[in-house]
Amino acid sequence: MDIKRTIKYEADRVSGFGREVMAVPGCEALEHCIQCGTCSGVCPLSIYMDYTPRQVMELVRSDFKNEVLQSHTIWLCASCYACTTECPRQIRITDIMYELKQRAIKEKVYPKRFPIPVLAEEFTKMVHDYGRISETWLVSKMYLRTNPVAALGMAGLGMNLMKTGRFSLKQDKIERRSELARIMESVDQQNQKAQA
Amino acid sequence: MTKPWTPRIVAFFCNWCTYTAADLAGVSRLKYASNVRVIRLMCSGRVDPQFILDALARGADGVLIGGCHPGDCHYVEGNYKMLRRFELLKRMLVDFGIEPQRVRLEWISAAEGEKVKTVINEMTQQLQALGPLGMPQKFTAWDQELEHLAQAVQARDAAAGPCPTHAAPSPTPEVVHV
Amino acid sequence: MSKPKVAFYWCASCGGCEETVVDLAEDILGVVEKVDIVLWPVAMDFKYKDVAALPDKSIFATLLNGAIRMSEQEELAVLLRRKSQYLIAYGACAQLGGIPALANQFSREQVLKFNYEDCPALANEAKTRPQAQFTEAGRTPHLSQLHHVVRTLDQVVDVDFYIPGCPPTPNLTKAAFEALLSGKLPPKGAVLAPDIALCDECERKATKPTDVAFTEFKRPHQGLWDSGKCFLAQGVVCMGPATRSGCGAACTSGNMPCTGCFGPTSRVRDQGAKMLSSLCSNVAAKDVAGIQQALAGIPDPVGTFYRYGLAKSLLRRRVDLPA
Amino acid sequence: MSAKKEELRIGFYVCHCGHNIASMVDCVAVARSVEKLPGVALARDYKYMCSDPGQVLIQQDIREHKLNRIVVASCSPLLHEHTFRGATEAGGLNPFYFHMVNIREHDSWVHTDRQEATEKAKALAEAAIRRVAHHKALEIKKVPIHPDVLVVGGGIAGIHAAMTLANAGKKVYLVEREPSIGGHMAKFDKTFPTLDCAACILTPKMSEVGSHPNITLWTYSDVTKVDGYVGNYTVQVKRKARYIIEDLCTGCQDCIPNCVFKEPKFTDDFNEGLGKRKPVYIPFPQATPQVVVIDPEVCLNFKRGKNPDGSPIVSDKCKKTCVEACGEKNAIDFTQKDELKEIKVGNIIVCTGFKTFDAGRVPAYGYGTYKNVYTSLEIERLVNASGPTGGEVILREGKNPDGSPKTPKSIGIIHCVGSRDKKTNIWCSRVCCMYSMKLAHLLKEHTDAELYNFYIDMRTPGKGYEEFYNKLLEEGTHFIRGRVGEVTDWAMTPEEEGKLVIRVEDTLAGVVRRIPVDMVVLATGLEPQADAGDVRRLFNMSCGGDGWFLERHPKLAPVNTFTDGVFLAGCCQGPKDIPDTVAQAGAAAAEAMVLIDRGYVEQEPNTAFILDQECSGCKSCIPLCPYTAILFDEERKKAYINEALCKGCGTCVGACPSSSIVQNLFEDSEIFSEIEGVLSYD
Amino acid sequence: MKYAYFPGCSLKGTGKAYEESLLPVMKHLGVEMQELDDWNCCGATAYMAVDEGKACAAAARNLAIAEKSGLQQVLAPCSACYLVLNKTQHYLHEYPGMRQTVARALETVGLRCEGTSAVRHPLDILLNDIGLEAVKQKVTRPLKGLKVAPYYGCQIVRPYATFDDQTNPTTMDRLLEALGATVVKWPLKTKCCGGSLTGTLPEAGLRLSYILLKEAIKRGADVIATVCPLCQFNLDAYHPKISARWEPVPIPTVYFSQLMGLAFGLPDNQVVLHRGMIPMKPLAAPAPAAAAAR
Repeated sequence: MDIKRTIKYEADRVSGFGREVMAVPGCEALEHCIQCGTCSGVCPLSIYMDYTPRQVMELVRSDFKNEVLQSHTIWLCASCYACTTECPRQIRITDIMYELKQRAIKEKVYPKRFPIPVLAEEFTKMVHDYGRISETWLVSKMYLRTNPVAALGMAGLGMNLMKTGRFSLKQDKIERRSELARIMESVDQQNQKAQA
Repeated sequence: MTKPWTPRIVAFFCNWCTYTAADLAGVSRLKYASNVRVIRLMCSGRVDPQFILDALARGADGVLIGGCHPGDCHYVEGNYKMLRRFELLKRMLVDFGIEPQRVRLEWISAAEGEKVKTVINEMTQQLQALGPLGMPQKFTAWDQELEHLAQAVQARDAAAGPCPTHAAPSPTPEVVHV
Repeated sequence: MSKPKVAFYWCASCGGCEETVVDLAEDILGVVEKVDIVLWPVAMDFKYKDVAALPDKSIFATLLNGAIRMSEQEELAVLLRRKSQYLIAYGACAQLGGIPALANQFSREQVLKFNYEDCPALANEAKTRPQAQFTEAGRTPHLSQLHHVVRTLDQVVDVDFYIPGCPPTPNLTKAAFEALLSGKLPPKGAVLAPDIALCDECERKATKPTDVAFTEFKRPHQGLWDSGKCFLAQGVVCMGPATRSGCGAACTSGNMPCTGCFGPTSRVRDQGAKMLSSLCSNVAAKDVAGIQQALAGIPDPVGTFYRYGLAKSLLRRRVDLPA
Repeated sequence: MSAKKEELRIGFYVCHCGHNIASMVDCVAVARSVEKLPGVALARDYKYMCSDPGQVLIQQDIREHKLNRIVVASCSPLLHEHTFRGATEAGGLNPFYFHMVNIREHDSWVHTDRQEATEKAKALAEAAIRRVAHHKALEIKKVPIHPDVLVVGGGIAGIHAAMTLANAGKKVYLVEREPSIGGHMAKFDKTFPTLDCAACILTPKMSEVGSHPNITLWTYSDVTKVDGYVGNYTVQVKRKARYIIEDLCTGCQDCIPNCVFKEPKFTDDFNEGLGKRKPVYIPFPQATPQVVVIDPEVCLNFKRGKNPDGSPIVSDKCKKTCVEACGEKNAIDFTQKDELKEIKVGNIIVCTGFKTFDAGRVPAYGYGTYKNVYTSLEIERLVNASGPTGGEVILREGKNPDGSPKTPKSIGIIHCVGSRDKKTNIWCSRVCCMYSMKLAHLLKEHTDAELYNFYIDMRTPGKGYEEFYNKLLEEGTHFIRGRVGEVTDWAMTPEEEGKLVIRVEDTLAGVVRRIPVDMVVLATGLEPQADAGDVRRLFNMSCGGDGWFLERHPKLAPVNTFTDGVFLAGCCQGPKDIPDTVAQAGAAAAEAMVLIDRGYVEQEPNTAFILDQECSGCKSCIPLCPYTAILFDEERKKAYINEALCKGCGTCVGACPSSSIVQNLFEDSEIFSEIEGVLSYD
Repeated sequence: MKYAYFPGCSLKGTGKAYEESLLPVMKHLGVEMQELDDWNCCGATAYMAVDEGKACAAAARNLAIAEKSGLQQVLAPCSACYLVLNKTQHYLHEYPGMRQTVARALETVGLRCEGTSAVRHPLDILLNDIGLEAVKQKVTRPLKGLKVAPYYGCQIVRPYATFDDQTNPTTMDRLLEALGATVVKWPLKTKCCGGSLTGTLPEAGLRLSYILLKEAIKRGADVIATVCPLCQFNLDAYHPKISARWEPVPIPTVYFSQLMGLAFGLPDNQVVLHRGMIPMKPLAAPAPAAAAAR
């Protein structure tokens, strides 16, 4: 039998992490959490999660940064907002999940070859480069980076899409790409300034 | 070292709702800006527009009036009377060149300690942004044009030498103040 | 034995107050008999230097009318104060600022620009403005200058008594002279008129119901008014309740509402604020929109409530104007 | 000439209030700064001004230092103004030569910068010093108290308050909106934690009320108007037409079986809609008074229309078998009209209770969608032996194979429905944990079903409550800590087919569960009555942000309101259980008796008066007074104030265009000097 | 009536049937839709996971372009676009810091976003601006006998929409009834279809789609009507994979706009039912009276 010590020491906490998250727009109400579990109760994906959404809330509030950022839960959130709608304390749990995803990406602590953050990154990149998303290209890029073998399994889907006229290899673009780029650049600069 | 300027707010709170709400804010240990000085009246209907103008003239940067919510006045309708005065006064103050944000009427019930806090903080911030009204300083500045002349007259009189003395005082009736 | 010396002087005023002295009619003879007039520019030729040459306090009483808005007026006010035992603010302008003080809603520049440049009845293509001084033929006369602020007399010098009105009535003037000459004077600073509001002597008072609730306000030109009925009961702003009596309700007798020239009672610090409070409190509506609609009939609250009293009001002047 | 003004000798005291003030305000600095102000004879700081030594200090100083004005800077005047006025008076001064400065609630407790708080205290103190110079000696007026009391609401709170007063020999009017007194408690089956039968403990009290010589019981009646003030209220009560002459009805109920409607077919509100009644009915067997009611909305004797006066039109189409059955008693009167009664009382106790949360507002729990979802109050009636099913717990939907109604084999009770939720009501309704366990016990007893309680936190703070929880654990009831996400009829597994499925996180186990049950019970929370706003205005009370009536002080005056002579008891002030309700009702009755037995109240002398010489008779003030205290003397053409009617709001003072009205304690000069004072600091 | 039209990337790609059917339907109802000039991707659910500020700025560019166009009502048919644009509006109103960042960023290219435009969903517009009466008048071929399970998905009703209930929406139900269809009551109206998890974590994502398909069939529906291109894609395109993994669940999923086109009697190339992988069963032949009226 493989037994593991599960105790948490104070040193395991990253002091201030909870406050930091709660300071982000949309995440303020977390301090009101009463751990009732409604979020988990309504979450369609909670049955696959390593920590239930409720547990994630408590881990954040208690500064267990590493546990939270490395959890599967944040990546399983499909942004359906059921938890946010039903939370009796009006905590915007979905937005907190977004914030945790951002932090995990920034700190590169998400599981390797895990398709969800890769999709998010590729998505973002495509918006930057072209201003619009072409689903076919996006999905292809994701598979190439995570599991090229699995892409083969998608061939049938592609065929079907082609049959119904929904498959396109054209990369849609906006005209004023430099305009969008400048906007994004400005946000970056402002953020850097704020951090400095 | 001079203190940085912060706004001065004179507040007139009705005894039953807003004053009690401010007490509640205290009991609840809510924290708000210290710029407001509360004067307790029985009802917002007692607030004479003269009080508001007087407060502004004496150096308040803003005046806050707090009363019971419409329909909730302890004295039935005193707050409506204040509301009516306030509506015209606000318009008149604009004609006097005073920003309407400087005078504020708020309905705050006895239970709304939190609202006392938000209103005072918000108003303090707004006034901070507007800057001082500074009526006493303005009065002094306006009256500087008088000093010019007073000085000139003094100088001229000094040059002209003393006035004729009271050689022939004017005959006057004996005065009894009644 | 010589008689008490009396001076009359006018500053920023229309001249109506001077008329009033003449309006004493035959009573003026009685006055003239008892006093020596040492200054009365409207009727007699005295020079300032004659006054300046008088010993201090040698004038028994000076009746000064008009507001103080020019440097010359200020100078004379200071001079007459020195020369007089009693300085009496005579009429609304001297007491309260009067009509001239409505200029306190504008800057000096605005006033000058309008009067010398923009006034439609003006022919001044060169847009010439009066100068403080100019040199011609080797001489440099100094001209009186417009102040930024129009002031009451007591905002410039110490005042002993006030005779209110635009203009003061002959009766009040006569009574004031009698009081002065008899030496039976009220405490310093008193207004020599009854300390009770105009309604007290207005014949229309009886027609005002006890349940007035305003739904709209009208201005005098917006209707034909019942000559026997209280103006307020007809929805016309009448300043009577906030204005001293003593005029014999002259305006309301002439079917015009009171405009407040006698100023407030002694208990009031700001006539306009009090009138506003009284009128608004009695508006019928309870919702903001309804209240605003009713009060829309008072388009110019400053002009309405401070027609005579702006300089004497608590704020004195539009506050964002330059000093 | 006026007499020479007496020299001002002000005594100033600043209270540390332990650390409450002193930790944020430099009290010594405040005293030193006030000391220098003109008229101040002495300025002291002291640890606790409201303590006996603090009060004695004031009294001694008045004598030794010949003080003639007193200012105390401490807590809110609403708390201790009375105390210090008393000390001032005990020192030999008129109590109104005193003024109080609030540097605790308005200063030390709400600020965080000691220097700023101290500056503020100085300014407020200076304002009081300037103000108190203008104070005048005033007299307190004593007003006699009318000894009768009005109790509004005939639930357990109203019943207990009325009985307490009546037993003490006071005359009581008990006004109830429904046809019978009893309130919510009359609907309950058993009461927690002792499980004694609600009816058994309540109905004797109800009939006592009905027959007590000191109680005038008016059911089916509304309070429509309240005038006056403490000790002297005039109250108008509308007695709604019940089409029965109460004095003639013997309660034989012969009319009911003889109604032309053979079967009951109209919604029975007392049974939460689970049963039916006829147009002529008695709400429940033990109803007090034992007088039937006719519902004009459904009785055939009435057309569906209204007379100009609002009363329903009598149609005369029915055979009137009820009248026949009533016979010589002649108690039925279809022409009866609403009747207005006017009574005079000195005190009022408001016990208007609560309403239960509308479970339909939480759609995720399926109330109204799924028939087998019930509210807790429905279950109370369902398990009640005198309820619509005679105490049998049967499901609304679903039949056994033999066609008989089905009994549930598994039941889920969901706590906190409409409580602890920002989207509905944020408060804890306080009784649901306990009554949910009570219902779990009763349902188990009736059905032997598997019981699940879904709770966020178990709240059992009461005598014997935790023990009751323990008993339930012993009974095998499942307690799952988790707020239910949804109730649904969509099945994932064969055993879920045909059941209601509860999806919830078992937060203690850390797993999400789906639990199929036959019956779901929603433990609905307590809410203020729908018309609480109107009732509040009627009695001049305040409501908290949550809508419950506001007590004057949460700790020290829990049954008083901000209006003297109006008291609160029971759930109209906030959710509470029966023991607390009864205790509060007793306290409210005692508070009323304090006033009655003292015989008078003291009135704050803050009334207004008109300066007769100065009044021009402009009449501007007259329409402003809501109490018609301002009258016009036609003879002298001047207004005057009837001091007995004036309540001291000062609205007329603020509006008098010639400042010819003065309000005692709030004179213009006093307020102007206060304004000057608060703006005097740098 | 004229609206700014924000199609979003999906309506130009795999969700083209939505656009192809919605535009003719709206035109048929007299609604003018002007495609937003040079619109960009709203950011969908993915961008928020990477950078909140940039996600807001990108979405705000579209709002700024809409404001510039003078059309204050932005019609966003895709659920994700609708949510993201609305969320951006909320953030800009609620958080001064965010407002400032975005304003400064837009300023660099001469754009301004005052937050004055309203982001609207076609359902909202159909029910509240156009009205069901007007819709009914256009119905020439009532969907009699067609049992439709209305599927709203998660993102249009929560958490920012105000035009319908967040837990139990009914606007599409009422619309479908107006078209003459029979609405199937089911408790999964707003349950998640799996979103992008169908591609990234199929075992979790596809299961959610499977539950929806299975339950719709169980409740007797002929067709599922949806408002979201991603929902439609998951329920339709992943169909073979779902059937292979669990059990065959043969039920077509179409856009509500396709059903509208059908009921309005629009030509096939404006109803585009051929874009779906599972054929819809043919409607009962129109009643003779109705046919005569045509």
